[in-house]
Amino acid sequence: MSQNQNQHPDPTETQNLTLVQAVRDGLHAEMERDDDVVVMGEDVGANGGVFRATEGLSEEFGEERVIDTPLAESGIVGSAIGMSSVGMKPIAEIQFQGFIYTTFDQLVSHAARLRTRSRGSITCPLVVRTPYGGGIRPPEHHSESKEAFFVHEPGLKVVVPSTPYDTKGLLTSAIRDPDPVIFLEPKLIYRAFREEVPTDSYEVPLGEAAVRREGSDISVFTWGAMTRPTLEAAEDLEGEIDVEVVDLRTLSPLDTDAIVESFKKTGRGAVVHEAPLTGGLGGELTATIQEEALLYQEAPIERITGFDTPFPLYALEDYYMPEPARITDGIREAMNF
Amino acid sequence: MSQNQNQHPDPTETQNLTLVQAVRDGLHAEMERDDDVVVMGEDVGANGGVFRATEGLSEEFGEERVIDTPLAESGIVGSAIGMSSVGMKPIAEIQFQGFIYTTFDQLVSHAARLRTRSRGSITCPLVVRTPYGGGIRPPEHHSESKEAFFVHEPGLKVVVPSTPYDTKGLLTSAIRDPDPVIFLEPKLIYRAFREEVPTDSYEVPLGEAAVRREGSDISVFTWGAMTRPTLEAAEDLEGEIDVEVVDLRTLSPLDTDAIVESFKKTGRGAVVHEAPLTGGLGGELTATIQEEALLYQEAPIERITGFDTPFPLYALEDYYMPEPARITDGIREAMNF
Amino acid sequence: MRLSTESVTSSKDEPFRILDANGRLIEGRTGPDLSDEQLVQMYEDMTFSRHFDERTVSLQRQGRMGTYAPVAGHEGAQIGSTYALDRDDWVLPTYRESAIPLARDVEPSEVLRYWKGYEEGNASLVAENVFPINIVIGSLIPHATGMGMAFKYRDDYSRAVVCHFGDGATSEGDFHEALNFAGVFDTPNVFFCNNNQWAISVPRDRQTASDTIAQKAIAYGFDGVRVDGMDPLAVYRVTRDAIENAKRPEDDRKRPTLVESVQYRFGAHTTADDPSVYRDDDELERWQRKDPIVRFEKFLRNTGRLDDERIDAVKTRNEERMADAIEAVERLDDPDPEEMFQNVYEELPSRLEEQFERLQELRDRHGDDELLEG
Amino acid sequence: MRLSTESVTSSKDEPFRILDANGRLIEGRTGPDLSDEQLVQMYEDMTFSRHFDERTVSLQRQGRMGTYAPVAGHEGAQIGSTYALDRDDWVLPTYRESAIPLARDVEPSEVLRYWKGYEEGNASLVAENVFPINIVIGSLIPHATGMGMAFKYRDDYSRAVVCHFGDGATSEGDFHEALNFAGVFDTPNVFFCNNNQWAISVPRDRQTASDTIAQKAIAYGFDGVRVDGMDPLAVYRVTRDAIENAKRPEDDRKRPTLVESVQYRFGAHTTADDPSVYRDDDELERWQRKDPIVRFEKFLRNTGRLDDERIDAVKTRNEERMADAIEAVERLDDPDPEEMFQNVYEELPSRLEEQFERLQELRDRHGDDELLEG
Ligand SMILES: Cc1ncc(C[n+]2csc(CCOP(=O)(O)OP(=O)(O)O)c2C)c(N)n1
Ligand SMILES: Cc1ncc(C[n+]2csc(CCOP(=O)(O)OP(=O)(O)O)c2C)c(N)n1
Ligand SMILES: [Mg+2]
Ligand SMILES: [Mg+2]
Repeated sequence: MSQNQNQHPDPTETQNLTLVQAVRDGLHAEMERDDDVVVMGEDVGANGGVFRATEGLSEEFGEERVIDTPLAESGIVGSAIGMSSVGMKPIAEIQFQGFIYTTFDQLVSHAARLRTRSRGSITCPLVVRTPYGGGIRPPEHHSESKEAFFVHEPGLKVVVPSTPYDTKGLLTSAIRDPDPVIFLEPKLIYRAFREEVPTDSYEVPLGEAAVRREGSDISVFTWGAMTRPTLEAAEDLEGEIDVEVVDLRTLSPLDTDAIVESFKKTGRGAVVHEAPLTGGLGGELTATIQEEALLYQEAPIERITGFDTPFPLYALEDYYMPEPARITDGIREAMNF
Repeated sequence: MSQNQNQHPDPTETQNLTLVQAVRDGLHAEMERDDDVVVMGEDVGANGGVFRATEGLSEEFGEERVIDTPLAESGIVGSAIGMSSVGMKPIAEIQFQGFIYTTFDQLVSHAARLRTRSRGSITCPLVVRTPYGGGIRPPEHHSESKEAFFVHEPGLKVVVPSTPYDTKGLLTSAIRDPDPVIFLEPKLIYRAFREEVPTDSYEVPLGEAAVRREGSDISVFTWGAMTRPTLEAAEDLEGEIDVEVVDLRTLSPLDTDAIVESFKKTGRGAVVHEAPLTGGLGGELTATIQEEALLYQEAPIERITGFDTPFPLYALEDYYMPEPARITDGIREAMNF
Repeated sequence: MRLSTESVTSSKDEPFRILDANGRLIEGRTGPDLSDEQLVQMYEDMTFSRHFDERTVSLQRQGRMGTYAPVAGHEGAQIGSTYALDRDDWVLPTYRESAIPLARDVEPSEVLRYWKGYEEGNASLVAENVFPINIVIGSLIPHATGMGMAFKYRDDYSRAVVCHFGDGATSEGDFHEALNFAGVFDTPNVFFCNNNQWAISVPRDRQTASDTIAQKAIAYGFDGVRVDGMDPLAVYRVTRDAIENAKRPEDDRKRPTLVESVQYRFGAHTTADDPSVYRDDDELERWQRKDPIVRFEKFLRNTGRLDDERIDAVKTRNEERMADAIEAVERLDDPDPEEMFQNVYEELPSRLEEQFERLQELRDRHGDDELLEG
Repeated sequence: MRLSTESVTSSKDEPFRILDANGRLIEGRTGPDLSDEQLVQMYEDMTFSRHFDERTVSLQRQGRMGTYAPVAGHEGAQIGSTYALDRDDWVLPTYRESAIPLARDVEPSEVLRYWKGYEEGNASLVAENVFPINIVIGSLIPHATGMGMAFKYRDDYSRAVVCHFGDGATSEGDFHEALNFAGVFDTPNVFFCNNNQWAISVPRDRQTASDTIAQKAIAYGFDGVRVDGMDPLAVYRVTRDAIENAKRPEDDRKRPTLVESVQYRFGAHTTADDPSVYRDDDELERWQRKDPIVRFEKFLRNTGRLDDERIDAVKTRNEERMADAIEAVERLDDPDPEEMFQNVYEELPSRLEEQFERLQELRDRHGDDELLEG
């Protein structure tokens, strides 16, 4: 588990940024630093991305480095793989996670395998960024949160930031990482709050969870957009239950040590995610914990998740998403076992 | 949990079939029964399928019902969805599970969602058959076992037979099912053994696990090709440990009742699957069990699985696959906790 | 009539059109085989669509409607092509084709309902042989081919399947796979590309280096046609030809056709988009001068089918119809979360049942207000 | 020289060729710009490939080799096109292009090693700018486009990227997306389609309704060319032209080219396939009469570059080279399972480390023999 403070660069120069601005800032910094870094995707150029995550980059770095592509996701990821195989560092944007499925073959059959297939002589230092998750009242297919798909594919890394500071630092690490990273951006909180973000470059290392709130009664594991309602639930329970909140930040490789350490301390646990229950990462975390710490376990680990239904159109989405009330109840259930 | 015997049709008329012959027999029976059933895919026609699962069907039912398609998996599943939306019952073959990834968007964005999207006015009574799993010494991409991907998508059903009898019965149920079914065929045991299979049609209901071996010390959950090495391990442990083996048969929807019932009896458990450990169904099963039966749990549930690596080329595949020795050791570990 | 060959092989030629900019028949072109009544109804549908668009965009601005994809500029293409359909034909629209269900007599309140985030609105299309909308670009095209394969398999020569998509969609693999299947299986399909010059901010010439979209049909062995999408009569004619050919193909012609309808979107991509960031006003103005409604209105006036009085009557009817639709959709009951669990499968699996029960407990405990505030 | 336009627009024409069936220069065609030595070396590579094929198939039959995809019939296409490459060019072959790494001086034992199920064999291609093989049809084509994009981005005009695939692969969405990207970004790519008339059991005309594969280039705004794949000199010329154009495009021509090489596979699809189930002996015999090796040998004899004696010497060298390769690959150590864990990521994550340790314990406990018997 890392202490963010350790990686802090010059702490005097900071900007007050939203999470999506931190994405842009991270992209900008790495593009300045390394000519091999290019950004590509639909509407990333003149339009600056449908969420403005690439705003102004095209003007600054030119069309050759901020590449508006045709509307073809497999083509985007497939050509990015080709670019990365000869040493470039493409950052491909998939406009919404719901449109990433056509890239699945390129991701699992190639990005994840080229290093193995070539015994390290060809690698894929590629980042695929995509906004994920529900709650913004959009049309169908714009609310998916299927991180579990990527985590089940060896060879991929999966990262989900939950704060502007982490966003820039994790994105920097992802771009510099020698392996393919799926970078899932919690669009629900793209503009939800601001944080001081260092102007300099810095890395938040991949593979390290962060304890967002210390507590002694129960460990709640979550990531991305669910971190906020989970912290809110923890606040609501203040005085009644002392909740520890662990933000996993990297979902693959998992920071098993941090997870187990927190659980051993509290002996009770819950996992909060937006994705459907069945086959979601709640299962993986639960299994990992009971493998490593069954003797500490005082209650079943609660899975507080989306339902096993397609994500509904927005009239019903607030019923779908875990929110503080549901999380609070879940935590109480784990306590009252 | 079902007793196979209950569904038995006329038990006097049977054929001694391999698993792949039972696939063919099941297809044949449903094609005879219902004109809306068609088979489609690469090389399913004159060639009878690369594993001969559709042998002779083209001669008997004609090219219009046994459709050799162009080499385009998304086109196969996408057009099958269109056919099924107007009431046909297409059975699409994907030649190997490793080639199904380009169909992911069609499966998750459409097959799984059309019923919800149209509030039931359009449905997808579609079956996607595909041989899965390792052990046959093939080239790359021919050994995948990524059932967890499909299980995590609400709206899809996922079925994996392990015997010729079940194969015909489950396939029949899948074809008649009003919803899309992913039918994963354990190609490792396509021709491994024979069984008496009724000549008549019959259904083995979806969603019901089968106890393959009763035991009192530990419950081992598995499916498909892993059923045999698991049973072998159970035999090897005879006298030392009394192992119950539960073959899940349907992975979505899961037969939670059967799983929990068996576990409550034994208080110890293991899951055996070929897929990589992380994010595999071992996690889902473990989480489900501890939610429902933590107080019965005497030891961590062992996950005996493939490694978190891409499936290797065949020179190494025997190290990758769980086999009786590894399963035996895993079971002992759960016992000796 | 073979429009196809002429337009495809001379790819840089002007698209096929019947009306000139002033709504007069171009020399050598014959008028439409539609009755006066039908032509006026077409006009009413086009103006209603424009009105529907304006009102829905403004509802969205007021927070009374979800993200919406405006039609304006596409009325000629959508309504011209929809009038060419026979009753049993199926049409698969995208999110930008609200005028299609409207022209097929789906209640405007149902179309609004979809944009208000209710699946029920989408479901209501099916009764009129309009396929429910989805938003994954290009992915509906194989469904259209599959439907065509089904009708062919059943020897049902009474149905064609018309599938709409944008210029951007032609870059997707599914476009290619679907058209290739259609060529191989020779299915009763019309692939209707609404080439409106932009895919959000990406211009047509960044989408593909081919001179035209129509010429892409060459890769699949069937005909491609270019038509002026701002001319509803030309669109009607070309689509009608393609539909008839799909059902009764000419000897030397395959049943499918790729239609490239050359047009422009006047508004933003969706209510979430700001086109001023990426495109010139000049371009917009150039195209606005070709407004399909203005042009068609001139034609109907020129030919004595329409006058000020009738136009006023149409306007009044449109406004009333839309006002009713808005009222209806705003009167809707709050949605029942049970809908979310129904229709995942025909039968509710026990896991889902339990999840629904847990949600109901949660609602009982906290009340919907607390639950939905997030 | 512009071959492209002539062949594509007259799509049913014969593909471009230089040698007639008897190995004589066709009137009006000029000979190759290759030295006598290179021509004879080309012949040696072609015959070695044929010999490699025969021996590997027979090793597979004896259980000494994995599933193998024979080259026979494709030697002209593979070796003709590979000779057209400059040293820095990249080539992306499929599973059926064993002759390509062989002609680029990859050790035959390394190629065999791949087919024996060792990733190391695949890795050895990279040093010769041959991309490691994968088996997902069509999916390598976007990689080629991306490599082209990278070289263009770096203003590196010294490299072209030649990507091979079959007629079947042209049906995949990735083919379409990759060629469309290449057209839009105007990349230094040669897309080389080995149209061998079959995709396993599916004949060419069931694969697509387009008359030729070459004409599909029209959809992407660049040139397509048809060439006789059984004529190594024609293939060399067409590929060379395309590679030169990729690096220094003619004014009115885009950098990418789609080459359709018309040829035939003589053997089974792979050693797991039985072609007698789906195709006629007649067809095979008709194509065998065009055997690229026979034809090329005639040309070399006719022009005095080859005689019985030299042919015997080539044969002997081939046999020795292959015998050495087999010996080398059969002498290989048993593979170390550690390889499986290395190269998943640059650094081994702790979970994987633990898994590897558990495997080592298992091996210690049971011994490899028991473990591997399954
Ligand atoms: C597969 C997929 N990728 C991306 C998007 C996001 N998106 C929505 S509309 C659009 C542009 C579509 O352009 P076009 O096909 O020309 O249709 P138009 O909107 O111009 O009518 C994009 C990129 C999507 N909906 N689906
Ligand atoms: C995506 C994908 N689908 C299916 C297969 C199985 N398969 C292997 S080769 C082949 C036929 C390929 O035909 P073609 O592209 O013409 O190449 P050829 O083998 O004739 O050289 C098929 C269907 C595969 N390897 N990849
Ligand atoms: Mg458009
Ligand atoms: Mg072929």
